[in-house]
Amino acid sequence: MTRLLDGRDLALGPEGLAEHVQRLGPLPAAGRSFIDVLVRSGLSGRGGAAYPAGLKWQSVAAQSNGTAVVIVNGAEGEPRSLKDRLLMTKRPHLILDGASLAARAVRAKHVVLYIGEEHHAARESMARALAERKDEERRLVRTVAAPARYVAGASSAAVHLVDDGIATPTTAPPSAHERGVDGAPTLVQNVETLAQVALIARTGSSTGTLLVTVAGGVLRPGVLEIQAQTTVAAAVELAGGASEPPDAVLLGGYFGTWMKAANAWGLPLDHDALRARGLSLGCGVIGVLPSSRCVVCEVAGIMRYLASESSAQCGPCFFGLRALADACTAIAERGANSEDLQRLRRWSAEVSGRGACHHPDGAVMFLQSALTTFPDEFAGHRAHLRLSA
Amino acid sequence: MKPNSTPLSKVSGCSQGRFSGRVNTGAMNGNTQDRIRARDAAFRLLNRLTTGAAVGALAGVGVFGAVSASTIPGITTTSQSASTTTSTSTSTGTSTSTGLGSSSTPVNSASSGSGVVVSGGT
Amino acid sequence: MSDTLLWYTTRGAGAVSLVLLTAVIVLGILSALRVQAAGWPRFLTTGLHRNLALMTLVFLALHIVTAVVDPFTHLGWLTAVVPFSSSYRTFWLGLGTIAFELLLAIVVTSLARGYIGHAAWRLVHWFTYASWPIAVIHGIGTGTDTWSAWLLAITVICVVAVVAAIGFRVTAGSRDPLKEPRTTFQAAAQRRETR
Amino acid sequence: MRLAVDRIKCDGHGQCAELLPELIRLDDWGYPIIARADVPDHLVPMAQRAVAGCPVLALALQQRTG
Repeated sequence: MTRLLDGRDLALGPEGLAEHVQRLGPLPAAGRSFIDVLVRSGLSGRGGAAYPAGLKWQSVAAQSNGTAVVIVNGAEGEPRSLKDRLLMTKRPHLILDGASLAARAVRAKHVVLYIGEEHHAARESMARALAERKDEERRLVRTVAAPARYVAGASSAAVHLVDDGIATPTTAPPSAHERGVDGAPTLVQNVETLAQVALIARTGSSTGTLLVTVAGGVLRPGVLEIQAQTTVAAAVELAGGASEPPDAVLLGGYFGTWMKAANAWGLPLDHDALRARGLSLGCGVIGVLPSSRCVVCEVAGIMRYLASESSAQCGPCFFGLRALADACTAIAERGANSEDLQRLRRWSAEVSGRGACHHPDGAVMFLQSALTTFPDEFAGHRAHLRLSA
Repeated sequence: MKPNSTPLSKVSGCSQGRFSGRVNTGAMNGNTQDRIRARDAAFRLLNRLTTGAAVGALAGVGVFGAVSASTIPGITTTSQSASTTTSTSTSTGTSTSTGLGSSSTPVNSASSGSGVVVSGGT
Repeated sequence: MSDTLLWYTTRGAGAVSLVLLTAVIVLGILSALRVQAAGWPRFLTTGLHRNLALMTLVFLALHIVTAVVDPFTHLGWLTAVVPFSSSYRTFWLGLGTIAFELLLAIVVTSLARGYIGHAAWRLVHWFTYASWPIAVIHGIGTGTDTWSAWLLAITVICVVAVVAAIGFRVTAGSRDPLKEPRTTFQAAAQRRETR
Repeated sequence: MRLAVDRIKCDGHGQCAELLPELIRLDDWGYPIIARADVPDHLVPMAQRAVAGCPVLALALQQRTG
C-alpha cells in the first residue's frame, strides 16, 4: 500500500514532477463524481478538527457555480507540529494533485496556497513544484503567506487574511464553506488531507496512515507516518524512545489533552478511536514531557504563549487568558496557593464558550485538562528558585 | 541544552514578567437580589429625575419668560390704520434695529387686521 | 395681550431648551466616560440622557411653535423647516432652524438605532457637536435678551459646562479597555500580513 | 427567546448587567456572562430594554431556533 512519505529518501530534496508521476502514475482525470469516492474513503481532515473531508467538498460543490475558492492550508501555526511543512517541503506534488482534484470537483475559480510565512523551505518547494505544473493549473493558483500566529490556521482566519489582509478567526456563521473568500463558498483543506486525496484518486482508498509529530523528551523528535491505531507507546518507540522516564504526554498540541504517561501509552492514535474516548489527536502532535521538567512550569509557559496569541477581538479572550496565564505563572514562581488555584478554576469556567473564536475555548480546555490530570502537582507546587537570567 | 529536556512550551512559564492585566475583581458581582434592588431603585431615581427635570423646565419657561418680560417687555401698540404703523423697539443700546425696521413693514401691514403689533426689542 | 405672552414664551422656552440641550450633551459625555457610582449605575446616565433629549425636543417645539404663531414676526411654518427662509433676522433664525434639524436627525436616528446600525448612528451622533454651538450662536445672534444679565449668565454656564465636559472627554481618551490592545494587535498584524 | 452577545462588538459597558441582573453578570474584566437559560416571559420587557440600551448594540434577543 502506498504511503504519503513513500518514494525518495526524506533527507534528499523535494520530489520533482517527473519522479512523482513515474512513481504514482499520472493524476486521473476526475470531476465532481470524485466526491463520492472521497466520501466512501472516510477521509477526515488532518488540520485538527477532523471534519469529514467528503462532506465539506459536497457542501462547497453544491453551492459553487464555478465560483468556489480552494484554500490549501499549510499555515501550520502549532508550535511543535512539523508534519505539514515536511510534506510541503518533500512531497509538494502530492499536495498540488489534491488541490487540483479539489478545484475540479468543486469547480473552483481560484486556488490559494496559504503557507506559513516562516516555513521558508516549504514555500520554496511549493513554488518550484507549482512552476512544473501545467499552465491551466498554474493560472488558478496564487500563493499567500500565512502569518506565523497560532490562530492563523483556522479556516475563518485564512478567509479573512485572503479577503482583508488580517488573519482573525471567528466562529460566527456563515462558515467558510458557505460564504468564504469574497462571499464565495470556500474549501479550506489541510495539506496532509489533500495529499491523502491525491492517493485516494489513484487507489480508491485512503492509505490508512497519518502523520504525527513526536516532540519533547524523545531521542529522535520529528515527524512519523504511522498506521492508524498505532499506540502512543509504539509511536514514541519509533521516535527513538523516551530520552528519560516520561511523566506526562500532551496529546494533540496546545489545544490538546494532558495525560499521565502511563495512561497515554496504550492509546491508539486514530481520530475516531480517540474521539470515542473524548480525546482528540488535533493536528497530530504527541508531546512527551520528561520527568526532569516541571509540568506546572510547562503549563504556565504554554498558557503565556496562548494568551499572547489572542487576537484582541474580544474581552473574555484577551483579558481572561492573560489573567489565567498570570495565575499559572504565579503558582509556578511562588508556589501554589489556594487563592490562585480557585481563580484558575473559576476563570476557566467563565472564559469558556465566550470568545469570538475558539481560541479561548482551546486554551481553557488545555488548562482544565492539566488541572484535572495533575491536581497534586498544582496544589503541592513549590516555588522554583529563580536562576539568574 | 541537553536534548532530553526539550520543553513543550515555546516560552518559559516561570521566568517571565506578568501581563499588564486589569482586573476589577467582582465589581458588579454582588448578590443578584441586591443588584435587582439597586436596579429598581435606580429606575425610581431616573423617573424622579426626569419628572423633576420636566417640572423644572416648565417652571423655567415661566420664570425665564417672566424675567425676559420684565427686562425687555416690548411695546404693544394699537394701530389705527393699515398703512403705517410705528413700531417702537426698545433699544438695549448695543443692538441695531435696522433689520427689524426694514423687514417689519410688510409684517405690520399684514398683521394689521388684529390691530395689535408686538414689536420685539433687540 | 396673548401675542406678548407668545413672545415671552418663545424666549423662555428658548433659554430652557439651551439648558436642557447642554445637560443632554454633558450626560452623553459622562456616559461615554462610563461614569458610575454607588446608587448611580451607568444606565441611569444614558437613561437620563435619552429622556432629557426627548424633553429638549418638546421644549424646542414650544420655542418654535410660539415663535411661528407670533403674528409680529410673521415667520410662517416654512421658516421652521427651511433655513434662511425668514425675512425676519434671516441669518440668526436660519442657524436656529439648522440646529433644530440636526437635533431632530440625532434623536430620530437614536430612536431607530436598532434598524440603522451602530456605525450609522454614531456618525449622525457626531453632529451633536455641530448642533450645540449653532444653537448657542442662534441664541446670541437672535437674542432679544442676549445682553440681559440672566441670559448671559445661562449662556456662559452652558458654554463652560460643555467645554469642560469635552475637555474631560478628550483628555480621558477611550474607556474601551480593548481599544489599545486592538490597535496594537492590528497595527502589528497589518505590518506583517499586508505584504 | 434567548440573549446573545456579539463578542467582537461588546466593549464592556456593563449596562446589560445593570439592567438585567437576573440573567446577566459581569466577569472580572467587565464583560457580560449571560445565563444560558431562555429569557422567562416576565423578564422579556427588561431584556428588550437591555438590548436597546446597549451602547454598541452588541446584545440581541433571539428567537430560539430548533
